[in-house]
Amino acid sequence: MADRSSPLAVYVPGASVVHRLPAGAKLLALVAAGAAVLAIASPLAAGIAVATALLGFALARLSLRYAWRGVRPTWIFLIGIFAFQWWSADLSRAVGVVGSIVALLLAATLVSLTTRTSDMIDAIVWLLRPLRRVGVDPDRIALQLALGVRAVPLIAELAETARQAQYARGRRASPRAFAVPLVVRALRRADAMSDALRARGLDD
Amino acid sequence: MTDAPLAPRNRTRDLTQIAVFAGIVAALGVVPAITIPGPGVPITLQTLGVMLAGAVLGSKRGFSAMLLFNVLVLAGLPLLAGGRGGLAVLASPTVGYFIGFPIAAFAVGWLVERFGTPFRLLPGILATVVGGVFVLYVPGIIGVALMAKIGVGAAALSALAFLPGDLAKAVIAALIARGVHKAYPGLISGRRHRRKAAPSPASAPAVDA
Amino acid sequence: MIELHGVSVAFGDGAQLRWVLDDISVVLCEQRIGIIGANGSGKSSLARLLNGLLLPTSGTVSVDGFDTKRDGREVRRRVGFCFTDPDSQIIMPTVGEDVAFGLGRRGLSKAEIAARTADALEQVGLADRADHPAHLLSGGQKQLLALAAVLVTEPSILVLDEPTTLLDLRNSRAIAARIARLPQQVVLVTHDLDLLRTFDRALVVHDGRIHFDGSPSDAIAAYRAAIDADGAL
Amino acid sequence: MIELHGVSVAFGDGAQLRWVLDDISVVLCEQRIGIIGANGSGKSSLARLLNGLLLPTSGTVSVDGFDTKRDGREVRRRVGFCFTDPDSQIIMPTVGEDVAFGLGRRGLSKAEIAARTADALEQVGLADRADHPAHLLSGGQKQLLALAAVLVTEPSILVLDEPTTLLDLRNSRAIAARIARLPQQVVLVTHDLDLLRTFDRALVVHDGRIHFDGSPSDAIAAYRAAIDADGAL
Ligand SMILES: Nc1ncnc2c1ncn2[C@@H]1O[C@H](COP(=O)(O)OP(=O)(O)OP(=O)(O)O)[C@@H](O)[C@H]1O
Ligand SMILES: Nc1ncnc2c1ncn2[C@@H]1O[C@H](COP(=O)(O)OP(=O)(O)OP(=O)(O)O)[C@@H](O)[C@H]1O
Ligand SMILES: O=C(O)CCCC[C@@H]1SC[C@@H]2NC(=O)N[C@@H]21
Ligand SMILES: [Mg+2]
Ligand SMILES: [Mg+2]
Repeated sequence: MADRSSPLAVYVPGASVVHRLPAGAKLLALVAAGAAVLAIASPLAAGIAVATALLGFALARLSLRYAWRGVRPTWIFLIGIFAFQWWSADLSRAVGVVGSIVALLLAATLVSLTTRTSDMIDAIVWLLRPLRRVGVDPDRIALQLALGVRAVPLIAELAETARQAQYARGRRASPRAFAVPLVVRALRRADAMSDALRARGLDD
Repeated sequence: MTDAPLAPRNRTRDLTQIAVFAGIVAALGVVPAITIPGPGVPITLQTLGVMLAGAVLGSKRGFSAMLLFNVLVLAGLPLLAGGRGGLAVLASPTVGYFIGFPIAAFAVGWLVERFGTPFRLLPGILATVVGGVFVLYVPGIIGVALMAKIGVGAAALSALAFLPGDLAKAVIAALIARGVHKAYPGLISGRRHRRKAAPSPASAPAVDA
Repeated sequence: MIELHGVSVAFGDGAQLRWVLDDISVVLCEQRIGIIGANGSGKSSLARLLNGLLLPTSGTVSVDGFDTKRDGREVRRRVGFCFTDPDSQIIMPTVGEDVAFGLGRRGLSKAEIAARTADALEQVGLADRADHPAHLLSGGQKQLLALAAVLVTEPSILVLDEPTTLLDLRNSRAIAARIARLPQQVVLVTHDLDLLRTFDRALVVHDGRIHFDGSPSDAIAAYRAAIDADGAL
Repeated sequence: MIELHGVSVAFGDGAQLRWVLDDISVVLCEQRIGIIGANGSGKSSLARLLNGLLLPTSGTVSVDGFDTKRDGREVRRRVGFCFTDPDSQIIMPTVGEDVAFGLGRRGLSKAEIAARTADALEQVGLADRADHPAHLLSGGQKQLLALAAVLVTEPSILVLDEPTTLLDLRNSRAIAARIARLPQQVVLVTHDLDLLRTFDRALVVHDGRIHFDGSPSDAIAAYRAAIDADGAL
């Protein structure tokens, strides 16, 4: 079975200011932060950025454990970037660059933790509305995004059960015996999901 | 096609197939990535998923699957190798490869469609190599050059480290795609091989017996 | 009211063509209709015909006068469908969002969507789980969620394809009780013959044909007889 | 013989840690053992412990003296496992290839593999489907295929996790009859209480503990009582 504590169980219910901010505003702030981070290189600026992000966690009444969980998967990368920057530039720049990436990771994590996926998707759709004129259907995109979010744990679960089934039959995975049935099963799953969608009247 | 009585073109199923392949590429990100010394671009199994998306779903849906994957990553889901996600990706040295994912899937799918149905191994490998390796490396190398502030030549040199692995992935992707098309015919709408006298035993149109 | 006229369904083509349903004509208007039959007899295919998920190879299927081939959208608005496997029916991450999802694109206000969602969750006993991650529910709860997600769209007919197979005694009782109280017309495919006791009518599907059509107790008897006649596996 | 000593299983970590099985000690040596209990009570987790699919967080599980943690391979050679969802067990594209898959890498001749495969398919009534694409079988047929795929490897113990949920009357009877005739020790998880009638022993799992252990009829009574005590959902 898939690891059910995966970071995909993102939303943490709450009623804080951060939770109540409109999803669109949070997304735009994140985009702005992403652009700002590109410009940051000094340790001081990076420190301020990290502190600001952590303040957001405090406002959202989320413990630092959540913040750490947002950064943890990336630490090996951060070390790589740190070493590379130190080697190619200097220590101060390494601190600045890595610090700014950490700040951005924290901000992105904060937005994910305080925003329902459906609100996030609504916001993306709202942002995409101007594209309606060039033939983009925002509702279809919303559905596509929701399905993508759903597919991630679904495939992880399929892969895990497939692994277990092989294990139970006492054989190790070979690409043909593992990947092919897994992809076929994923496609069957797609069929079942599209049937379910159509049954719920969500087709075109 | 086994689903003759279904509506001939099923737009809802396009959506779910695209989603499922975004999920497959995400699942491949769980396999630990090896970061080689250099500008911080990991060796990852996700390129295998990129090639598969194109080779199994074809150009348009393959492209959409990878675009969806990228949007989910940018929206903050930690789906890249090593559990990375969020807009920070755009500031990392891998950004060129990242942006190249949809383009590469499209290229693989486009070639597979040109080569027609049923899917054959050798043209399939050609498609995954050209689309999934060479087409992917162009934006990838440019990205490394820009982000790590090194010359294109040096960046291209750094990509050489990926070549053996990516060629192996291309062959595996084509093998998997062949198996999938055999078990689940009708995914690629490319033209059928015209010569019906083709001696190939694989030319039977329906499910293998 | 659902009408099938000379409906046949084939899968595959060429040498691999297989007829799965064969010249079925039947009018379904009772409130509670059961469909039973052996594995592979064609029950699910028959059920999927009823809301246009599957289109007949020949013949016509219509719901309240709307043909599933021509007016698919009208048909699906009237006919709600629940599948055996609840996992592929879950789309959104949390329970509440998943139920609300079916109400999108209907021009309803946020408040109305919230109210209807809460109501549907209440009906299946999941009211306190609205913010729970949907894929972490137990199998039984997932099946109840799938039912809520269909009920919220207020279909006038419900088609349920083995909705209790994964459930324990208590959960399958809960679903059975819930089905008994539904105001809608219900077409239920099941292997759990006990579920049909209180039904108005039952069809036995055998080898792609309607082998028996009548009261549930007679249908169950006919089904058992057919199996015994075929001999053990 | 299967022995569990002080076995506990937890999922998740940190704040999300959940104990799913709690300090279970039991020796399973009867020929026919049933496991029943509510959805989410821990039955499948218990079953998965028995062939090392799941390793205990604390405590030990051993099969014929082999520890599932240290001698996983020996354990799996002895214990065959059937999952509820037959789809996840189908590995190869056609029915025959899928059954034959379990016989690979054993140094058997092609002829012998073919013979054993044909025999296993015969036993579950799928002999005429050997060349059929496995994923296009009906749900019930898939479950039969899964059973054949396990039987063909000739394990000395069979653990079956709800192997009849998708089956019709005849097929579940056939599987029940087939199970009754098996020379192997069988541990069967099920919601179908009728299946246990002829069993030697039944365990009721409740909330991660063994709530009852004794004869099937007593176990069924204890299970019903526990559900009624908990009240409706
Ligand atoms: N897409 C498909 N392509 C080819 N054959 C199919 C397809 N779907 C179903 N079939 C075949 O049609 C027959 C009837 O299938 P159906 O699912 O309707 O049976 P069922 O009565 O629901 O069985 P069960 O009780 O096992 O669910 C089966 O033999 C099945 O293999
Ligand atoms: N990989 C996992 N991660 C987290 N929780 C899990 C995992 N696997 C099972 N659980 C939880 O453990 C509990 C017991 O699950 P299990 O599958 O053993 O129940 P079960 O008795 O087989 O239920 P059912 O009758 O529905 O099959 C459930 O609450 C389930 O949600
Ligand atoms: O994770 C990312 O941000 C993108 C990773 C890109 C890695 C590239 S893709 C082509 C080449 N082959 C590999 O195995 N890694 C690199
Ligand atoms: Mg069925
Ligand atoms: Mg279980």
